[in-house]
Amino acid sequence: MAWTREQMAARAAQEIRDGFYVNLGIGIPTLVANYVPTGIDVRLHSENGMLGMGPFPLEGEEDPDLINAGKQTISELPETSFFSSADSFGMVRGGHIDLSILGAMQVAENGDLANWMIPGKMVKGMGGAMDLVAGVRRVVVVMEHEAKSEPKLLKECTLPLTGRGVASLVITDLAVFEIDKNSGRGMILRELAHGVALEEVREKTRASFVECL
Amino acid sequence: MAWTREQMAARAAQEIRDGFYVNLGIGIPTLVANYVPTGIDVRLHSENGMLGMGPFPLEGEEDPDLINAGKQTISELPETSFFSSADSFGMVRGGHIDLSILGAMQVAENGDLANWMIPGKMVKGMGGAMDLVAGVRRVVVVMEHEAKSEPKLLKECTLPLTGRGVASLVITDLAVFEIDKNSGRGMILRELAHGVALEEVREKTRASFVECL
Amino acid sequence: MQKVYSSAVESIAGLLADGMTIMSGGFGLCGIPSALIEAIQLSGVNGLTIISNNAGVDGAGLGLLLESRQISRMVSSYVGENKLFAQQYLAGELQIEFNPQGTLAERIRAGGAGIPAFFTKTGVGTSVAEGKEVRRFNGEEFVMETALFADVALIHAWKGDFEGNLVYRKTARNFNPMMATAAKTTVAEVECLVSTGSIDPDQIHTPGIFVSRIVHVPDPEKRIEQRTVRRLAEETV
Amino acid sequence: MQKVYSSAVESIAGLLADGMTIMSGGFGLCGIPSALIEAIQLSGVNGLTIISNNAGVDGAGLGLLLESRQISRMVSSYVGENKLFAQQYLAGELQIEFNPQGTLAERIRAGGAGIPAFFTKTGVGTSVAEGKEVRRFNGEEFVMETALFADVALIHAWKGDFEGNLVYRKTARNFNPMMATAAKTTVAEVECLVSTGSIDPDQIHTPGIFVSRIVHVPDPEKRIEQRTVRRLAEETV
Repeated sequence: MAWTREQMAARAAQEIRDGFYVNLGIGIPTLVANYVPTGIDVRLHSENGMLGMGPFPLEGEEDPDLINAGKQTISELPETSFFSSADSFGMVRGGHIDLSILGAMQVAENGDLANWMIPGKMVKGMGGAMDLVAGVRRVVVVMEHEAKSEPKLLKECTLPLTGRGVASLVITDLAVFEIDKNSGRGMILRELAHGVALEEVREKTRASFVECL
Repeated sequence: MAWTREQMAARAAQEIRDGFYVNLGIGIPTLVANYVPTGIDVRLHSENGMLGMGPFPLEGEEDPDLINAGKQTISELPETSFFSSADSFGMVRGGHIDLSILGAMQVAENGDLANWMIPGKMVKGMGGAMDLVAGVRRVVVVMEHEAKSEPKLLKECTLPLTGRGVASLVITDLAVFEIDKNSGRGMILRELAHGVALEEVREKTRASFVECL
Repeated sequence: MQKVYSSAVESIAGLLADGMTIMSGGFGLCGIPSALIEAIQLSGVNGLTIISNNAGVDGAGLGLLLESRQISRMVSSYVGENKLFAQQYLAGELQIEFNPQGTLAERIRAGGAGIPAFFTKTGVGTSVAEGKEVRRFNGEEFVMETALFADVALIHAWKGDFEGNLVYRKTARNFNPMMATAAKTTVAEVECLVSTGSIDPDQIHTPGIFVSRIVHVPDPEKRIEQRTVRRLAEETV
Repeated sequence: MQKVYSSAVESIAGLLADGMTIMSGGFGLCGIPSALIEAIQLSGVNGLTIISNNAGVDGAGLGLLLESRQISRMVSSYVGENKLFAQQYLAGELQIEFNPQGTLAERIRAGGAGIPAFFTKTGVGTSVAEGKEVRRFNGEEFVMETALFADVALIHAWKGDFEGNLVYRKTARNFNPMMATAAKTTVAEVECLVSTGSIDPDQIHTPGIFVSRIVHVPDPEKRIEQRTVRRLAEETV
């Protein structure tokens, strides 16, 4: 009875506050835009040089000069602004983006995050992921709890890091963990997905965590 | 029979090549714009954020939003572009400006230049002078040969420096000196002002120089 | 996301504290946030560190805050136009840190862009480099300069929309765009307040993300420091 | 000051040499200098180091130069879309230096702005920081990154005038403005070539000082990598 991808996205959308500037990663994070609560005004940042990203265009209105960081055609909104990649990552690095929601391969109990390479496999590059996790004020990870029955919530990441001590919240299909990065006390289990037993989470989690449901 | 200010400016204008981007300092350097030879296309840079600076405006056309680095009202030209101070000094520091023509209090035989403060007097600040002398590809100094009978061409500057080893050419009312900054051999006397005797230049110059007229 | 305030005084309300650091845009009297500076004067906040290329003139711009003795420290590149400045400085009431103009601009840009320090050739071998790290890259020497960041930035723009997107006019742009990025709270006065969507998104100089508060100041008084004109027949300066 | 060339091939004539470093603008296939890349392919120059955020796709963009085996090294942030890239990399014919995208953008900007090195928090504690200086500022760790500079930069702009002033369109801006500043010679292809004076001087993204050569490429083919659309009733993605 784990959460679906849509339920995970909906849970992540609850992290968005009114007036937030938010960067959404590829995959489940992209779905988050569909679950922003009514009355919450949010501005989406696309790191290739756009603020105020709109939805996909209507058929026939695709513009090759208007894409998001996933290289998908998108649309603009009245509040949209465009700028260079240097200015875009100035925003990111300078801490002007409130929230980044992204996927990960592994997260460690100290907030270390790995999502860009698997040794031995062809490396495609980190794109903007390292800048986002290092620069954005709050990093929320949305990912499956396990990958092919391998735990992804670990004491220490085994994959090369994208960022050190960067994740603040992890939302999986089974549970929600907070990470107090300064305490060194591991993760804090905050929520269980509907119908998921604590026992299952304990079994599938290598990271140490305290329960504070 | 020394050169007048106008003649010094005219001599400095000969340093401008076709297609040059040039920054002119305050005082005699400002006059240089009047002596650019016909057929020479030059673009004037104003470090407060403008390229393609035009002449003073016609009476009644002054615009408080359109000034040069000397805070004088100026005009724009068809080729004009405006940009921020950060971008403007990026151009300067990045070596994109071909030539800077500016005044100085002292120049040493190794190219050291002093023009921003006199110890004991109220200091107004260096403005953009340190950036210009350090960043522009070629720095030409236009100044009186002496100040109140005190030599200004010295073995070493006694005033606090604006830049170290930055001047390439010095045009005074008496003579023109080249500085081979890498040789360490002092200045090279290249020209005498019309009617000026070599003896007078020798007398009024503390910097060592070779004569190569 | 309500960013528009009805007056300059309201637009800075709740942001001020004695001893804080404020960035103030402009070059000379061109592109300065006059209405916001007046509001700061009215607030009576003092002991301010002001980061601004210049210090205004007697009776205008930051000159107002010198008159009311609200400034205790300036970070600037040139302060030549102000008698009051000289008096207060010589009396020891005012500290000044001079920065080369390009270094000042870059330090502010760095503050906004999350760059804590960078190297520049400007000032190497001068008093500006004293006490700072000097390092060689490709055989040339460079001095390390650090970022500047303020509690509040005061910005003057020509046009702004309700989203906080800003457009500057001619050389009134100067330090405003970088300062808008380098403060906890950025307040912008705009000559024209337009509806969101009416500025071409390719032509926005400062995206709204950097601007927390906006106030509409139509027809601000703009002074000219050096009025220079040419006669009709003259071609050049 | 004659900057306009009559074809892409002519616009790069005399600039090329085997083993040189070329910057190429664009993000994915958006805002890439397609005509100039084709001209590079025709020239046959090889052993190139290419600085570009991506490496094109098979048959388009920098993919063309991979097909003709003209590239020996790439400095990029992401090269995922290209089978040929993987083949040549695994065969040892192609070297790759990965940079975080923001670090890549900033290194190029630094190259153009005379900043030989700067500090960033991006990559601290990761393989990106290996062998680089790490230093604390205000209790936080930052890694030192150095500037990038090229022999030639290839730029795609929407509009340009005879002076070399450029304007970009929407997200086709991306890496183009910084690259235009960070090369010995910058060549720009523009979709619209307009007379000098017809672009508002407040709205020029790249001033002409950075552009040595311009070529007019009307109606360039623009590919879309991920065509995503919504149905009329849908509100969001």
